[in-house]
Amino acid sequence: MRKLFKFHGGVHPPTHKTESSRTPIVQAAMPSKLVIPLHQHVGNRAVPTVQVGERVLKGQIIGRPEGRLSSAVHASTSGTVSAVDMQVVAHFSGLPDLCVTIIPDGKDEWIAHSGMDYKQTPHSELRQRLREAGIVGLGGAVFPSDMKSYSHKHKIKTLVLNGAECEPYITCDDLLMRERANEILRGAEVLRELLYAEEVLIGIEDNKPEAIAAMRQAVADDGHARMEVIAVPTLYPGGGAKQLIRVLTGIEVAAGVRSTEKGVQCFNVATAYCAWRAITFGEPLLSRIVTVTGNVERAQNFEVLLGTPVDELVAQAGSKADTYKHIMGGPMMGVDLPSGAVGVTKATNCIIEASQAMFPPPQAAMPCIRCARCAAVCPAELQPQDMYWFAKGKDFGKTQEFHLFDCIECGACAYVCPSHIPLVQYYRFAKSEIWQREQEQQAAEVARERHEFHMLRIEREKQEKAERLAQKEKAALAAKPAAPTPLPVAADPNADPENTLQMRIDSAVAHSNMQMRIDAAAARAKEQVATEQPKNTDALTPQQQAEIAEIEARRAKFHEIASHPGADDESPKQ
Amino acid sequence: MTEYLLILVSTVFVNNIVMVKILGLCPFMGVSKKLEAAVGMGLATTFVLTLGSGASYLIQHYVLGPELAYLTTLSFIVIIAGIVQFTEMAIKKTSPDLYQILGIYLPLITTNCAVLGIPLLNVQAKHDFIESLLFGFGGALGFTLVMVLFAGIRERLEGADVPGIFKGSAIAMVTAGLMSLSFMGFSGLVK
Amino acid sequence: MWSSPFITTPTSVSQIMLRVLLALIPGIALYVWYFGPAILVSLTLASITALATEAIMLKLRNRPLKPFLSDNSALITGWLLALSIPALAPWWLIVVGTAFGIVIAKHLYGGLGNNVFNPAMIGYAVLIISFPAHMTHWISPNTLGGIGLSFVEQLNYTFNGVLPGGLKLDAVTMATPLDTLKTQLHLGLSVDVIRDMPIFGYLGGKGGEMVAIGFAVGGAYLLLTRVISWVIPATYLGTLFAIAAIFHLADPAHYVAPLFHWFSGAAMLGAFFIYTDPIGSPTTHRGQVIYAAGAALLTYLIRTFGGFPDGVAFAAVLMNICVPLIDAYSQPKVFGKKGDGK
Amino acid sequence: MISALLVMIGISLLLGAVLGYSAIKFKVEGNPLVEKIDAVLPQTQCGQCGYPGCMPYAEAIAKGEADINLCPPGGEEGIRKLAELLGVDFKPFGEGAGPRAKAVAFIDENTCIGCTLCLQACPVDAIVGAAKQMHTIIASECTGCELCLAPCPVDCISMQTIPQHIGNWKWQYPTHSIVQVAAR
Repeated sequence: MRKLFKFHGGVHPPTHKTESSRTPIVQAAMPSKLVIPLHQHVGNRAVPTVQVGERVLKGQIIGRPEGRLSSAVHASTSGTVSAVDMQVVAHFSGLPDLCVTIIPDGKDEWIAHSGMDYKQTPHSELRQRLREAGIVGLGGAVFPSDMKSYSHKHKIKTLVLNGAECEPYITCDDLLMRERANEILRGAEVLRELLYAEEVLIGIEDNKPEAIAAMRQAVADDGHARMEVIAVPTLYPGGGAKQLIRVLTGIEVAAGVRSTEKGVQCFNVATAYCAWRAITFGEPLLSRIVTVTGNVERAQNFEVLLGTPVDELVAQAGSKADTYKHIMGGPMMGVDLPSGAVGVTKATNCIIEASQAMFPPPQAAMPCIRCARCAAVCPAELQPQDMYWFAKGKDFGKTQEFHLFDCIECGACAYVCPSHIPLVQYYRFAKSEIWQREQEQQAAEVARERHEFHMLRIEREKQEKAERLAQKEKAALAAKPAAPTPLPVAADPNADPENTLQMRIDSAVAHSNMQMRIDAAAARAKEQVATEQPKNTDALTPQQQAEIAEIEARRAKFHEIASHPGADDESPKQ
Repeated sequence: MTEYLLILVSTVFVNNIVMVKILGLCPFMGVSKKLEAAVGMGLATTFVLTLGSGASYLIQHYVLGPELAYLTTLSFIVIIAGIVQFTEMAIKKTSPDLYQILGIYLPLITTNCAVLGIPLLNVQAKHDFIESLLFGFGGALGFTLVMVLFAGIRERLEGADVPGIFKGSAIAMVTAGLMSLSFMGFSGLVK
Repeated sequence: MWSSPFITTPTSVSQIMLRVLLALIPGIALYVWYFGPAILVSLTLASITALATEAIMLKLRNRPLKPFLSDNSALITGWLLALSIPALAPWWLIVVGTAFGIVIAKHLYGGLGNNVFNPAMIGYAVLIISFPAHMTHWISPNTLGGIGLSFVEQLNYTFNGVLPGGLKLDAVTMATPLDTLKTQLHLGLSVDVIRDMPIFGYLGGKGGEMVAIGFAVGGAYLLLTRVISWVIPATYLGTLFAIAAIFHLADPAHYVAPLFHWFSGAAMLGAFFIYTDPIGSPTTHRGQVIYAAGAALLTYLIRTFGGFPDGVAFAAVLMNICVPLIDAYSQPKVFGKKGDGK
Repeated sequence: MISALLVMIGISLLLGAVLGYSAIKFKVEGNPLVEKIDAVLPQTQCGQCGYPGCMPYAEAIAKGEADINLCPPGGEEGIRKLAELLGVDFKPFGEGAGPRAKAVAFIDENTCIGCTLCLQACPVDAIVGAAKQMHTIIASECTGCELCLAPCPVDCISMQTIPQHIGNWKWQYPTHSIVQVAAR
């Protein structure tokens, strides 16, 4: 039996998993519309490639990846694009983001797609397929998998498959492992191939015996070599990548250090499954397993098309009337959704319907009594009470001294706090303030360089002008030696005073009429603003007419965007 | 040997310069806003005081002698001012950051009543050279210890929910009072 | 917007503080059994003063009364102070001590959680320095055959200072065993001679040792319900025992056996209730060990060489001063940065 | 009496020698403070502090002529950093001098006459254009210093505050934290 390690702290919240893990996975009904956000992954937002009114097929790319760290977004079913605009998305802030809205036509007509044999295809092509298929980490981090499955500098010894699923209420990985164990393991073989990993360890918490049995059965049936399913103790946040790596291999990956540097890489079981489907059958990531549980009649797991509005999904599970909040993700790290119209994204592993009884609104916090229970449960071995003390006093330098950025925001500290202080919110507040300060600092750095160059450029221009003046003078002198020497230019310091006085009068006169000319130009411009009729618009072909109208419309739109806040900074090509 | 140890324990704990003898309060209040400033000031004062009490013993014993006793305070102050000036230059050279943080309080060591008080106490208690050195060093060590502890408390009090009018130096004064109250627990420890 | 996590453990500050109050009950019961009900009078007085001053201060700082009054922290301050001063003290003694502790040591710093010093111990220090005489009139345990005062007589003395039948105060009260030990030692008697005096029981002072056992039982309850961590009591009692043993082995005639230090004075009360006050103690395990060891050393020094009979209060307040520094320099290594090459 | 004078003179001579020697040995050049202050300032060169740029303001602070709360773009955080650097107390902004929301300049292309006056005024060369050609402002480079507003003869430049979108949204300070409001 492999020797398991322990990580510091951890809590045992009531798991509430049995409600939704009794019934098998059900196919969710086709929704009335699909709201698919273009920014469902870590990295740059996908650039929309479809127009409003265009018909798209199932699996067709609607957002191509942009830049190295990005991922593609696809139409989850065939239908017509009804809008490409700003819609509310599943984000803490409730602010809108660019989404593609598709009205399904019910045909569910696939686009032509073909798979490949991962053994014969070069790895770069495999990674390109993963990127084109939009495969990202489905554990919740949504990090593009093509970037994660690449490690040239460091030798990867162990590939960890994360089936721990330590968050309460969530059972989507559990059901996936019970029903599709073989394909998960084949996906793991693909990832092992990409990373040249020697062994594959699959960590599953011991409160999921059926899943452990199913996976062990699949390992035996398909005869996978050097692959082992290990039951890890049930302890939140044991499912965190770093915590699971510590439990299985004893390696502690510090914050800011990539696990590949320690020869380990961790993938979620659902990611392995989707990687297999994408490589072997050419199916991009269009749907995922979502647990719908909490204040519903029939808590269960659905296979849901990405973009399905949450309202329609929970309706199929019989959401009760007294639900006052939807929580996306688990109760420990989830997101309190701003509204039910939000579409299911790649990161949605669970929707919890919250009623007042199950999830009472937060109590008013009492002051911290430094009882250090939070320090006892912190998996990153930090001192939450000190970080809180300085984050409360907005002393961000000190919070960083207590390793604020090592905090994985798992919520264990706020869970055990007897004063019910929203510790995680203090740390998120401190982190976003520090990020903003760092951005401002970089902007100041750039501004200083541009300013210094600006001053340099002005000096250089002054010098060049002076040199040009000097050359012109020398040339003028050389060209007409016989002619009486013209009045020495004022530059000659010992010219007789009479002469310099005259010089000064001339330049003053010249200066004043130059000022007059500027004022005249300004007056003309003001008057031009007032009159401003477009000229020669009489004999115009209809085509020119349309072109002018189109320019005017674009100018008006441009003006309208500029004039009121909330204008997005990337207007799509109409 | 135990007698020297007793002097040290007595000057650091039992009759601590700041807490029991209530000397050297202005740098104690002024420099204890930040921990590294307090440590810097403490070390500077220890250096000045040890040197000062040693030098003042020599002056008092060999140069002044009984008939010129009236010059004691004058010569001590000149010596101490000289040493402080030397320390200021040394700190400015070695660590400009500390020099910047201490700011005005570095030259103010001269006016620190503990720095003049201890040599005078030495003379009064008729300590020999070793004893006055130890007394100076112990006194400064006590000063540094208490100031560093006080700086630790004040840094924590920055984030405390102190009522408005008490914020800043008011709560510092109250804390210093309570610290001095607790140092009375040591009374009687050393005869 | 509501940040995760959305669930919390069903504990609260007032529940923790309530458990501490419950843990004090066994000690108080034995106290009443051995020394008569006078302690109940000062306990109620202390509680009323604590809650009244807390309410006034909360009003002054316009904080809501209900949550802070029901968090029982003021009650703990009152009870700890009442248990560490003589039960047969005039009523204003306990009122002044509690009020000083709550107003100056707690609310001036910002109320619950912000104070640096332990309010009860600051109150005790003020009392013992300002009214040393009153602080030495401890009731003699009724097992000593002294004249037992009934509850009404004790009430009569506390409020208007009149003793029944013109008795002199000394007939009814005595010095604490620790105090007696110290004075006798000064007179040159050896320890075993002193220990035979009637005032001393098997482990510590007669009666007092039983109260100490009561507090130990209360402490065990706190450990079981995880209200306090075992680090501080274990280190404190361990270090006290070790130091006392060293001195005792070196010179048994002048330094009393370690167990005596455990069960006399406020050592047990200190180990489980005073030093484990979360607000004034360090939060890291390493820091707690340093804190408790320092407190034990100071307790022993003050008890043996110092001017005050019992050093528990001063050791607490002195170590409270060092806590911010101990915290700053006892930070454990963070996950992954332990440098153990793994 | 004479011996007293001799003693005092002797002591001062001795100290004078020691200090003279150490003054030479511990020579320190320049004042590194100015660069440190300039590093804290936000480099908008906007002149709202009354000095023609950040470096002159930094020098003025180093010399002690200028107060530390004259820099609105630096915000409260900037003053706190300056106070910490100089070891003085934090001083809030005078009323009305506080920082405004971050804004970027925007040229209305209908009315710009291409007179290049704003080009010369911009301290960070964030305006693209040439004589008689259309001018426009690079939003990412503009520091919002409003120096280009004054010289423009036709007033076609306006300040547009940067809207809040998902990219620059920040977590707020937890409001329902310590129990301040009357118990609900």
